[in-house]
Amino acid sequence: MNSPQDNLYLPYMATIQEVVTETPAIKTFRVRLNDPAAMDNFQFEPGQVGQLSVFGAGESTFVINSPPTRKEYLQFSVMKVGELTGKLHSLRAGDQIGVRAPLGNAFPYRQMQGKDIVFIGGGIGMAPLRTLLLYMLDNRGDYGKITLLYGARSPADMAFSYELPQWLERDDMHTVLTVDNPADEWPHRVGLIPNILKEMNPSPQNAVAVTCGPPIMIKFTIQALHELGFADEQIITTLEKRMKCGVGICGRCNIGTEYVCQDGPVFSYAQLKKLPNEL
Amino acid sequence: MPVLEGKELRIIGFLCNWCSYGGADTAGVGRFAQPTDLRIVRLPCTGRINPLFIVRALLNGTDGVLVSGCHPRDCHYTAGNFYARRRMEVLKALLPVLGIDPLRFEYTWVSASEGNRWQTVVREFTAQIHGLGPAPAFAQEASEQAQAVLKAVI
Amino acid sequence: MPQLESLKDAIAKALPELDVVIAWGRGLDALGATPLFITKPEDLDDMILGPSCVHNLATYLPGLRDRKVGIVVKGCDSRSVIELLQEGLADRDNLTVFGFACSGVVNVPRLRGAADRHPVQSMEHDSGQVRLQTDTGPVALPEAEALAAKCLTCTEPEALICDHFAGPHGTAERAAASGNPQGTLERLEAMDFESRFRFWEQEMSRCLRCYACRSACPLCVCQDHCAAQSRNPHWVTQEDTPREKLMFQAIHALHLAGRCTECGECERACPMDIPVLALKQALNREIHRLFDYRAGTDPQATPPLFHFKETEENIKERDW
Amino acid sequence: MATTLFIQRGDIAAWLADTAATHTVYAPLRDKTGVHFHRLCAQDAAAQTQALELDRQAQTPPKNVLLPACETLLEFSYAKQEDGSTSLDVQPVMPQGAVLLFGPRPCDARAFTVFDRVYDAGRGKDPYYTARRAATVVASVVCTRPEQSCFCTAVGGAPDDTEGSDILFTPVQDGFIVRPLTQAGEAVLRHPLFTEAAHREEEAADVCAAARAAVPCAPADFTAAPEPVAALFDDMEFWQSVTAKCLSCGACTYLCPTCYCFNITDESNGLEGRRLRTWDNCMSFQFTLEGSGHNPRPTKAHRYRNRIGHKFSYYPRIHDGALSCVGCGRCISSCPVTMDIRRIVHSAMQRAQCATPEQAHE
Repeated sequence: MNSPQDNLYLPYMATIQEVVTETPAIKTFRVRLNDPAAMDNFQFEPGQVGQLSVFGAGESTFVINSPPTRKEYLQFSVMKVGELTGKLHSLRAGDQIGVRAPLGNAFPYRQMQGKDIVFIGGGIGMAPLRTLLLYMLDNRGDYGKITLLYGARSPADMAFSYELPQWLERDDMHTVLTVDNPADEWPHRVGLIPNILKEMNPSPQNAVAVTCGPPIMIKFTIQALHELGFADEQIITTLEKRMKCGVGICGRCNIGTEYVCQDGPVFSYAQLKKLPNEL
Repeated sequence: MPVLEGKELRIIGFLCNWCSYGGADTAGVGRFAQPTDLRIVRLPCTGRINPLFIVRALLNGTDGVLVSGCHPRDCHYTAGNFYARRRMEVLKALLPVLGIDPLRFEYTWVSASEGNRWQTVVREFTAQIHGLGPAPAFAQEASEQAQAVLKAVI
Repeated sequence: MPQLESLKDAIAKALPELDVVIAWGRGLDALGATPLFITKPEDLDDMILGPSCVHNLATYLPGLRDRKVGIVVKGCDSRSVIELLQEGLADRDNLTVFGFACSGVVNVPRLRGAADRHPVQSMEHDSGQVRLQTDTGPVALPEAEALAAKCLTCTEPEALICDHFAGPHGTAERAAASGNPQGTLERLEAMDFESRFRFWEQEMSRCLRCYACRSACPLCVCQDHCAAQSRNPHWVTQEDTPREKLMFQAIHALHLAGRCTECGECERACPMDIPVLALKQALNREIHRLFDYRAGTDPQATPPLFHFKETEENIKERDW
Repeated sequence: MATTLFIQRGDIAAWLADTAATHTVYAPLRDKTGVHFHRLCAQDAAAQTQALELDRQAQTPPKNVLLPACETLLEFSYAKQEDGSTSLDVQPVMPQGAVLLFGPRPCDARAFTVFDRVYDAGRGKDPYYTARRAATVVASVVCTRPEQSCFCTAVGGAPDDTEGSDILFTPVQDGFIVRPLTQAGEAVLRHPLFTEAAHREEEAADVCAAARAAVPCAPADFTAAPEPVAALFDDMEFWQSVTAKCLSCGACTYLCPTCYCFNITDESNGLEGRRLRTWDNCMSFQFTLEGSGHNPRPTKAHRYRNRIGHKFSYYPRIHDGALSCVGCGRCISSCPVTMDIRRIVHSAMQRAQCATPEQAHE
């Protein structure tokens, strides 16, 4: 009973390879599982999550935001909000943590093949989008036009800033960055994500929109997408809930009959509308 | 590491930074001999001491708790020790009904200059606690502690 | 029951300007009552008044602070209303208090046991006795056993604060205050410290940590952010040991010091019948000696631990 | 089918004492505050079984035999290494030993099947639960004396229901007629005190029929509750009115044989610590409180809607109609303000009914 395969509460032991400070509140952790065999044949799909354990503080759920196509490490981006995230932010390369992954469902990347993709990320909401975006860029031929709209409060709050220049330069992808309040010589857009999205006016023909971010941003982004003609089935998002077991047993993260840790966290807006109104 | 019988007991002293911590320092500088059972926790004021610190300490197996601060009217924050005096008196009523001997807790006032008064307080309070012996342990934990000692020995 | 009828009239008259009036209704049977929220006149038909009305309805007031609320109170309940007013947790202008002459309420678990948990058709309390009619025959217990402990030493059978009083004052048939009540606190104080400690260790080993004692307490208004469930500061761990559960009882008692009116709801709500009221009674007795103060008797008074005196008359500090 | 046996009422204690040598035995004992399940320790099982109480429902369910109130999942310890790094060792703590749970009512045994569908299902097998479940023999006693808050027959159960049990004891005048239901049950009954009693099966059937008749009739058959309760989700006015008197304390969840939600927390002391699984309670504000401070169930009305929703609608719709309430009535008898779940679910069903015709002709 002491291997993660047959004890779903026992995490893989992992070592932090590298800690990247994305913003004052967000750090990215690149980890490798200690057991080389487990690391090599670790399978997951873009959008799946993992529970990171800092023993003594507890566990919390984060999306695996590196793509399955890049195996050197598993990447988790963590915003500091509470006890566990605070402890995580105090760790350095070489420290041990526990990883219980993969959990939950993934983005419907197979059904999205051949379609135009519109990514709309807000703040730390960029993390779940990153794994899918990089997966698509590594299988670029399978997908149509890719558009990324990434917004944050200020330039200093933008995560993955070291990758933004490449995304901007790529010719097979259209990237727009926006902030609510710009710092001086901020060359990109200024304004709220939903308004910028309407200006960009992406076509809903044969397209899918994937959006993650704070609830208030999601609410107005979905309104904007509807105005642009996107149907409920064409809008995909992920939900955040308090989670403990991560495997649909402990009864905490349900919305009606759906357990967000197992039946989610990825949902289409059509699925969300069928759920009881308890987000 | 279980405390060896009779050698040293665990006594905690919650001391206010401005007076009693200074008094203890004066006693130290003056080389006033004192027993070593008392472990000092420094707080800004006795008004900052939540009676639950003392209950938590006693339930966790501390054998004695001493609270010491500025004399009334000397408080650096003017009223901290006045509030503390009422809280500590009320706490003295809770310990006996919980089954903790009230002699295991004492509060007093020692100013920064009273090195020898601090020496007397520590000596007498430590003797008082040694008179009572180790605090009663919860049965379940006692057996776990016993097992821990066994595990350490084997 | 003339009191019930005059109480119903008073409530019916006041109901139009109130959002709700909280009283008691019949529960599972004649022994078990249940709180009743009256919003329309026909709800009054379900209202009852008598020895089964054990609940302290003041526990609902903080949550309804900005609603126009009427509440029926026994003498002990009214002290909770006063304490809530003293601490600003209830708003006097939004409150309409209905009082009545209370002649004591019963110890429901004990009577359930006496009736061998059979349904109780009727219950009477008079001439020093409580009589139950169950489907397997009558059961009778003397007051000293049948009534709640607090009623045997009750000094305020009538509401200390009320806008409408049902029936004449001073008519409550007072329970014969028995000599030295053998409550938990008295039994504890007859033991030495070690056996008291073992008593609480044994009782706490039965505790389920459901926190019903906290939820039933009218003065526990920070239930959603209780210190006992905080991880920082980490007062209590999740371990299921007597130590942690006793620590919560200490948190509860100390947070009620100088505020608790001994309404006994914490003990009554406990599904495991653990006598947690004894800790608060011990503090109240000492606070009365130290500060000559009883909680919930004067709406203008400040609870003792909310202020201090430069020279305290009854505090003897130790001299070394 | 295994043969029906019989045991004298007076021999139960001896059988339990002998079994205590090989199994951890739990049995309902009467103490000063009522009837609760206690562990019999081998040496003084004889003394303990004096207080055996088989004719009355235990006030607390035997839930902690399979789902302990607090259980250590993992033990961890940090250690400083010479090179300055910190190593971390994590070990699971698996349950050990065979268990005989003697004396639950069929409703408490049926509650274990509610756990099985969640803890031992395709989604994820819980190794701690499945280890205990496999090692536990459940010997239920037919319930001949229901409480006034009982309603097992309204949720698909019965006082002589065999679901979740390995053995069924039927009380008769001089003892118990014993029906082994599984191999595990049979194994425990290989004891000289049990005698052949195939000829007394008729007698047992009569006792069971009388027991079924004695159950108080509930206001409705709740197996029809899932749709109406789901339809009432947005009717906040209803949920606020039925929870007006609720204290949101959650005592009902701690005494409920079918509530299985749990919390996982790490408690450490210096470099060592344990990852604990403890009972949790959906009536508490902290249950769904998120790191951001948002809480999807901020009030007791929202939380009670989930408690009723889960037991009478969500769970049945996930597990093809099986309600996750066994009608033991403990949430009614232990509630400080006597919230009656029968009345609440019944009024929800009625309210949904009279709502649907209007929708029908809109």
